[in-house]
Amino acid sequence: MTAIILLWCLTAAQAMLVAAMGCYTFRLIRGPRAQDRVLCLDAIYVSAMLLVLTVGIRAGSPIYFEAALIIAVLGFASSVALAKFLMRGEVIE
Amino acid sequence: MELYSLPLIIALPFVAGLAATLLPSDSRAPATWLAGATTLASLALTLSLYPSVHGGGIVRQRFEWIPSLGLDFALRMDGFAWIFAALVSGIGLLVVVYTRYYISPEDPVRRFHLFFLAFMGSMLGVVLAGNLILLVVFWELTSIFSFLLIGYWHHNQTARDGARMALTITAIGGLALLSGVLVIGHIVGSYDLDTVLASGNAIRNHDLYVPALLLILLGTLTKSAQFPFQFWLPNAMTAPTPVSAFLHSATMVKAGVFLMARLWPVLSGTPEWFLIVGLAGMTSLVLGAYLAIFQQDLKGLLAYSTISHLGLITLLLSLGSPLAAVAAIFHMLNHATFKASLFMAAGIIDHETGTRDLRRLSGLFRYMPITGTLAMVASAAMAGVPLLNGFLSKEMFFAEAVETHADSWLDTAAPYAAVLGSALAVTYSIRLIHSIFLGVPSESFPREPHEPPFWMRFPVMLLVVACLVVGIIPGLTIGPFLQVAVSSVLGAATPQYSLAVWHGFTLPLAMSAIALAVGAVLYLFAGDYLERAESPLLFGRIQGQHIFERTMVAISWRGARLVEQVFGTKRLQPQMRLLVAAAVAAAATPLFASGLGFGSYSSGHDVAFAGLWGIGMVCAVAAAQRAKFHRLAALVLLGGTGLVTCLSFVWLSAPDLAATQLLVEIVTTVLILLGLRWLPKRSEALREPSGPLARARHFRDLVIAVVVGAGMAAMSYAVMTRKPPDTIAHFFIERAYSEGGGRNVVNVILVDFRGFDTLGEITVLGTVALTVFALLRRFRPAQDSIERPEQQRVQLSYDEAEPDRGAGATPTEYLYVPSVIMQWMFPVVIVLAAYLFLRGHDAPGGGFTAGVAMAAGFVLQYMAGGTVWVEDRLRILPVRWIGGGLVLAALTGATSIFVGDAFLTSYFRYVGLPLIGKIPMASATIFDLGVFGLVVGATVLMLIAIAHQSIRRLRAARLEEERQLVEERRQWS
Amino acid sequence: MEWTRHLLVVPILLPLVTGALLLLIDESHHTLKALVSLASTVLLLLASVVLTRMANSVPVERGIVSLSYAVASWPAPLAIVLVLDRLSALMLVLVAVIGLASLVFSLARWHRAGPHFHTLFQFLLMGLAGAFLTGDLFNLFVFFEVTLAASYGLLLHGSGAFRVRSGLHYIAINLAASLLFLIGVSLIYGVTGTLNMADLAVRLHAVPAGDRMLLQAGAAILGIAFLVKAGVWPLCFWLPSAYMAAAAPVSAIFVILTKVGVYVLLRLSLLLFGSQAGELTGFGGTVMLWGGLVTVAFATSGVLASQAMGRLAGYSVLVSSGTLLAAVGMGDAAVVSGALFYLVSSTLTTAAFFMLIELVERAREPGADLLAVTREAYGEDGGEDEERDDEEVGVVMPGALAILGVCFGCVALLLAGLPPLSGFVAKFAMLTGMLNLYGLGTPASIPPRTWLLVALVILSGLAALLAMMRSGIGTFWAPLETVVPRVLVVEIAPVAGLLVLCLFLTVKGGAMIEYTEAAALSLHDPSSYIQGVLGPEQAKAVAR
Amino acid sequence: MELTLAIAIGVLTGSGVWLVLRPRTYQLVIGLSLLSYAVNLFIFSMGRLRVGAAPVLGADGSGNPADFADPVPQALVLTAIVIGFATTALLLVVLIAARGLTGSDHVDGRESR
Amino acid sequence: MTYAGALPAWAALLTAFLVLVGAGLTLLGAIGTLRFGSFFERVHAPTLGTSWGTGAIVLASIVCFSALGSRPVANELLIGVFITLTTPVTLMLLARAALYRDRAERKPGVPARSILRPPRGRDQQGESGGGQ
Amino acid sequence: MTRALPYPILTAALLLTWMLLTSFSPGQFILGGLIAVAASRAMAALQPSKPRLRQWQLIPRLAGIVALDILRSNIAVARIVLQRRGRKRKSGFVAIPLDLRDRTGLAVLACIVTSTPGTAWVEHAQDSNILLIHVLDLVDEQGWVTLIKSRYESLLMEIFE
Ligand code: NA
Ligand code: NA
Repeated sequence: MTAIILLWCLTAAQAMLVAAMGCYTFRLIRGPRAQDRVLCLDAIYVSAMLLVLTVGIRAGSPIYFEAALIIAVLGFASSVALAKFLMRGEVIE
Repeated sequence: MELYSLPLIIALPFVAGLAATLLPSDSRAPATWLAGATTLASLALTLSLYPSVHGGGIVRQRFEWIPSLGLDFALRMDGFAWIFAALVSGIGLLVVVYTRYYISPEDPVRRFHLFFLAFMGSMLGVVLAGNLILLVVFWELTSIFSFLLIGYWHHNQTARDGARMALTITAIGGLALLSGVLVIGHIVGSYDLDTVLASGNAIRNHDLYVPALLLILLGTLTKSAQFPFQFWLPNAMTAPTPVSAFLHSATMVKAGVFLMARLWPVLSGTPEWFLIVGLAGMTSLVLGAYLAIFQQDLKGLLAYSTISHLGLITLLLSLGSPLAAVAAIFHMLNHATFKASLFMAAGIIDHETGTRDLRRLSGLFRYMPITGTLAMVASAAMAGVPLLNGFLSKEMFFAEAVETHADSWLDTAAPYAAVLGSALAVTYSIRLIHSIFLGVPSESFPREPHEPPFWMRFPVMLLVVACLVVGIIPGLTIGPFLQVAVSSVLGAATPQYSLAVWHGFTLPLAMSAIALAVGAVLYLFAGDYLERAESPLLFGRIQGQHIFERTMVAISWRGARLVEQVFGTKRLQPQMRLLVAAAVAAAATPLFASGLGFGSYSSGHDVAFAGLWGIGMVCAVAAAQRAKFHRLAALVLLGGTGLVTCLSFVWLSAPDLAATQLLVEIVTTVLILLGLRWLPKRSEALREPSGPLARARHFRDLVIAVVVGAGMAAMSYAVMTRKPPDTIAHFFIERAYSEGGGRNVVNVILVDFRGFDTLGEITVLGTVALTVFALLRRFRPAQDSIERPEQQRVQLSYDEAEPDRGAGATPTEYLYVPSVIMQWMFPVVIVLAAYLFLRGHDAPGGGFTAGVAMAAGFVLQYMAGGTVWVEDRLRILPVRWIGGGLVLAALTGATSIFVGDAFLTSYFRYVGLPLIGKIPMASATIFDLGVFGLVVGATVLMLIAIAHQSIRRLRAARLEEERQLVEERRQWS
Repeated sequence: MEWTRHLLVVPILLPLVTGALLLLIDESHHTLKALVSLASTVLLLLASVVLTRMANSVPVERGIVSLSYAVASWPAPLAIVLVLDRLSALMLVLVAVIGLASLVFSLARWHRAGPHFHTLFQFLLMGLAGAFLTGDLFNLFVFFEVTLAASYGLLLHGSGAFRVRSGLHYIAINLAASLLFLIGVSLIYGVTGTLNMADLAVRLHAVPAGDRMLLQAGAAILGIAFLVKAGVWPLCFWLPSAYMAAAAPVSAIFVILTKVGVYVLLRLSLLLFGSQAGELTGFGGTVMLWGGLVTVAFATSGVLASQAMGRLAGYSVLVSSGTLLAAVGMGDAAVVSGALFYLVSSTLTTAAFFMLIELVERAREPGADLLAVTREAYGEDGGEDEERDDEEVGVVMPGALAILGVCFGCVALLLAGLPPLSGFVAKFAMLTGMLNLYGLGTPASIPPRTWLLVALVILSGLAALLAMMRSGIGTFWAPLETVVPRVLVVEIAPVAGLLVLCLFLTVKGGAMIEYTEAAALSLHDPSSYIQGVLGPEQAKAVAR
Repeated sequence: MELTLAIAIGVLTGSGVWLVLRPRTYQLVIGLSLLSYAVNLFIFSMGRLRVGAAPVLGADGSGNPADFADPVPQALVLTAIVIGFATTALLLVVLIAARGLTGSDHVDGRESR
Repeated sequence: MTYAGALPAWAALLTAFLVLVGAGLTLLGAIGTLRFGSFFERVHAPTLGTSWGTGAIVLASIVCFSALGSRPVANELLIGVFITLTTPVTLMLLARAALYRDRAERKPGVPARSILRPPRGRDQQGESGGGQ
Repeated sequence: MTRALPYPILTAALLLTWMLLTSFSPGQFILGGLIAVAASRAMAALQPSKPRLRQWQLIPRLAGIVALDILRSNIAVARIVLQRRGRKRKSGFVAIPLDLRDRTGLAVLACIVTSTPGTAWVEHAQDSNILLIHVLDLVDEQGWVTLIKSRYESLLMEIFE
């Protein structure tokens, strides 16, 4: 029973996370400014990481942890680069 | 001795030619001695073989070359070959002697002798070849060396043109001949001359007889300058005269008629043969003679006369009667003698007077009576005057022309053509004698003419004597040799013929008389006109040469360019379109042929997954739409698609892929951003093609994209819904742990089962990194990218304007706090990399993932502190990382070889360590360490190489400034 | 495993390790790097020759078995195998020979025109050797990529606008082709579940009829990828420009690249779709035949239309490709044997030609002597690599023009297929094979397409002759005052060496044809290959 | 999920192909990136789709092959990802080099039409 | 959910709750980005996901795996830590970039750089401290 | 000691990280120790400004405060997101003069401000040490100044300075 509840909640959570990503994607496309897009990409990364965690919980397996960890540690690198590009027009000076 | 005579006859000239090139450059005399001696040796060897060929004997010599293809280095000398070999080497010897005096010391003598001797060797090869393919080999060599000889004085445009035309025509013919011979080989099953000569009936009755005949005749007629390919010959007159003497008497052009005579027993006697050969011969006979009378250039006259005489021979060969063949062979010999002597005489005249123009030459007999006499006799022989050799063969020709061989208009026309041709020959012969030697001596010779040195005149004399002797006592002189030659061609069909000078009052004699009379009368009336004629009557406009040139230009230049333009492109987009179309066609053909069905295999449904891909697809389409004007947006959207791809890997049980793709995603984004700085701002205001055509093109591309997308979707769906086949995967899963020592099967595949792939893959990465590095070392930014980005300019000017801020305050300030975190992440990334690396064999991760993570850590520092800041502190030597990583990986793999196992064999065992316990030690881990090293090096190298351009930009800007300064200064001074 | 078997991995391992080690040597040690690279290439040649002898020692009678080497010691269908037979050995020798020649040529100047030339060069050799040796479809992809990656680097070596522009096209097209390669391979895996070529040949029989079209689609897509590499019309327009743009020694080694495509098509079409393949027999043959024919026709007009010699040479590469493809498409052992001879000869020729062009063009215009690379105006490292003081390698040739002329003439003869060099023998072998499929003297009817091919082979030779004559006359004969070019011995020696090899091929034509006939025979008997890889049982299963 | 992934592959391929046929070098880079995603997914799909069956063996290192997703396509995709990354980088650098040398970001180095 | 049986009920329910909370917060944040009108408002929205959105799901994971493995598993904590550490970097740089861009375009309602002048300029602070 | 272990706390933290990632076993302790030392030595090469942790025992307290504040802000912002569009809400910038000078301390402050929904770190002037933040629901400007200064800055100054 609890397993089914957990399953349903996980499914719902995944759906919500995907919906969140959908919202961000909408902004990503709409903009209006580049900073909005970058902000949304960063947020999508985090949501994706959360999604990975839920997949891990669902599978009951720790093997998805690495993917989440990579986003947590290095996911910001690309958004930092994008942000720096906006600010300076150059990523590495 | 006899055993090696044949190869020696051919080889000696070649060897001597090569030896001549080693002589000092100003060695006319030694070169002559060398050439003369070898030619003499060839001649002597040939003559020494007479006993063997006398009486129908054949000397054969065979060396294996490519036996399985029926190609042997087979040499074969029968009577016909013998007489030709003797002719070639004999006249060759005379030409060598003559050349000694003809060629000026300034000319490159060594080259002349090389080409000349090689040409002679090739001609001897044609004559002595016992295998048809070998014959073609030598045949082509004669074309090549004649090209070089004709173009000997290549500083003259005419020489170049003449040489090119000669080679073009004869090479076309040669290739046709090769095809013909191949067909013959197909019919007969052998290229061996003996076998082919014995298979006449099989050949003539084969379906492929006509194509074979056409191809072979194309070869022989071009070589012999027969109509309609006659035009190259007069242009070849730009060759040095000794060359002309050789090429147009005994060799080159004779090769064509030689081969026709050689294959006469096999090919002749059919209506096709008669028609083609006869028509070509008859036309050449008359046309050559007709054109000859109009020539103002002495050598031109002789050249057209050659065409005409070869036409005579060809016509004789076409008749298909043995007697005609005898006449043909006889005339080949006679023509060689008088034509060689005439050319040499022409050379003497040219040499002595400095001109060959018949209009300027006159009354030379007074200055050079001996040469004049010789030339007159030779011309008389050419005209067919009795008691000279030309008369005899012409008499035989008339006799055959009158005979009826095949009842057709051609046969009927033959006697008239014969008489007409002969009459014209008389005309131009008289014109030659009269115009040059008789009359009032010209005042306007460039040089005062003299008799030439004795040894220059000697060859002419010898040949003229031969004309006389043969003409007077043919039976005693040429008789036996002719008999040998003829019987070896005709074999059992050899007819009875008489070489007597006097056969009584016969029709041929009457024809001879008519020809002589008409020719003389014609000259009497038209001589003055001919002397003034600018171009031949009636044929002035139509010149084969021009038609040929135009055709060649049209086909080989304009046509080819058109084809290249219409059926090719240099633009990338059409090429891409074609590639895509080809792929679609390739995939669609079998799918449509058999129909693509889907299976029912399924892994369930998932709304979130569908939603995820909804996002992914929207991002992809949006990226495609934005990539033109909104590059950054497109990049961000691409990142979205990439992330969804990663998530799918997570979803679908591929954590390794997800981790790898994620890291690659991150690095790629940074990379493209680094590159984006060097692309110009793209505004929508830029004028782009629009209108219906552009829309149609867009629509077409859209259709292509949709079709390809649908196809890929269909194919993947078709496979995914099918039951999986019995794959090799189960093996990997079963043995990954027990034999590979790892629980992460994908990683074990990568470093062990298919470690070889990984080795290659990291090589690719390393190579690309080196390429990127190399290319950027020479990077030159576009003019509009040299400047700082706009943001930086604005910020810089702001900083400079503020009193309490220095240049660079803004970048320092805005990174002041964030950079702290970015720096503190550095050791974390190192730990992460170590973690990913060490866990790889049992869980997602591995050398590649760890390497990219590590590289990302470095790049983070570059972003935080800037290039200079980082490189002050860290000495990253990416190239060393690449090299070291590769060496480590490769050598780890190679160690197993020393144990005796195959390359890349992996070893693993559990090692008990104090405190730590049993841990698995796999050699694959060391291999993976190499992978790690390479990936770190390569990724860092690529990113940093681009990043460095920003520093180099400053230098570039400074250089540009300096350049402008220099420019200004130059303007002032 | 006897130790000689390990020689199979040497042609891959040796250049790899050399290339990697060269990275550890500093850029400033040009000479050392050159020597290491040279030594490695010489060793590669030796190894290839030994491998050829090994391959050739296998008897030609029934039961020819190719030699295989299971990398990482896993049994054959499951892991990657290297397979040596006469064909792969021949290709290896060709790689080593051309590699050596162009490497020597590059030592005059080009190897210093940019960083890491030798490493890239060695990796190219490695990729080529791997592509010729591997018996695994995906591993083939990897080695293709190694080859391509190195070729990208080498093509761009020296930089410059034209090079980069052509390079962009080259890279874009090849990337797209690589994607096709991946699609094809994975589709085949999805249907058959294997990547091993021999195993694939066995499993083809077990593919259910309903899945066969997917397999065919995969094979066809794969085929397109190879056809791009081979340069079939209309997927070949990038080739002449790219080859023309590359530095001379690079173009020379690139000549082999197109042959990789041809090699794979030959290998796979006969292994997978040979006479034993039932319904699939001859799959794709028609496309190769007609594609080859059209390519020859197009390239012939390209040869005629070329003004620049580099372009002419590029189109000559296409002529050779087209001819080979058509011959492969005909698929008969007699033709294939001749085609292999032609492959060797034409590869040597065009490689020599590309190098010769650089030397000849120096004679054309004064100042062309300088390297046609962009001056380093923007580098922070002040063009370190640009510091080519006119230090000389070797001695400047006396009589350079004459030697160049002779070489040019030889190349012209080879391209035109005129005697006495191997171009003639090659064409003759091919043509006589086409006209006498079952041997000279065994009657067989000749279909029209064969006649067409015969005609095209001959006409393409003629076109080459005309074009070469035009260029040659313009270069060597026409100028009033020809600049005597500065040509170094190390530059002319490799050209001359390749041409001498062509002469050698002519003289030793009999032995060579014997070899190619044996190679062709074993190609036409897939069971020999399968037996070498998978053992006798599996081979029997196919032979049934 | 098969249908979803198939459609996704199709859309990614379509977008990529569209871009690859465009005249700007940047479009080419983005297009080829999209195409390599599509192709990677395609390769991946050839092993059939499995949820919760990652080919990572349990602690004892044993497992029934039927319980795991096919690891071979995964290994192939990994190789393809690496090579794709390398070539994207290369193409990018070539395009900026071409832009620098020719002054144009058109794939042919000059504007056409 | 093959392991479901192994999970005690409390753990399953707690995990379910935490997962829902985390996902819910993240979704709210995402909706926020849609609803807020200006970039500086939108900046706040994703932090819902990066703070307790992440926290809750990380906790859920910890609970789940600890209960499954019957020993405390805390490696997911690292994810929370690193997200907390790294997200600010992006947001700081991005906000600053947006500020700069707005200033460069002279957008109304954007504070001038002058409000951050060293002390002597501090009295100006009030005048432009306000937002919109 | 300082040369071998330039950043002992960092090393310890990294070791902890390692063991969290792998397991708390002697073997991993040794391995993690090696890696942590190597990583911190690599860090040392970057020569970052070396933070001095004076009162590290205050860190848990700070963490607790922050976690709670973030939770509260989460709820607040969630409410704002969910409320109907009509309601008036004012957001705006607040300039806060800081006394905290330590870079690491500032970085921690940045993390706190940013991680708290409703506040965003926008700009920090290095020379004047004034911080500009953006507040989503700006009611009392001065309130924010005192909040940041008293609640976080003072604690941070105690820890780092
Ligand atoms: Na070139
Ligand atoms: Na915040």
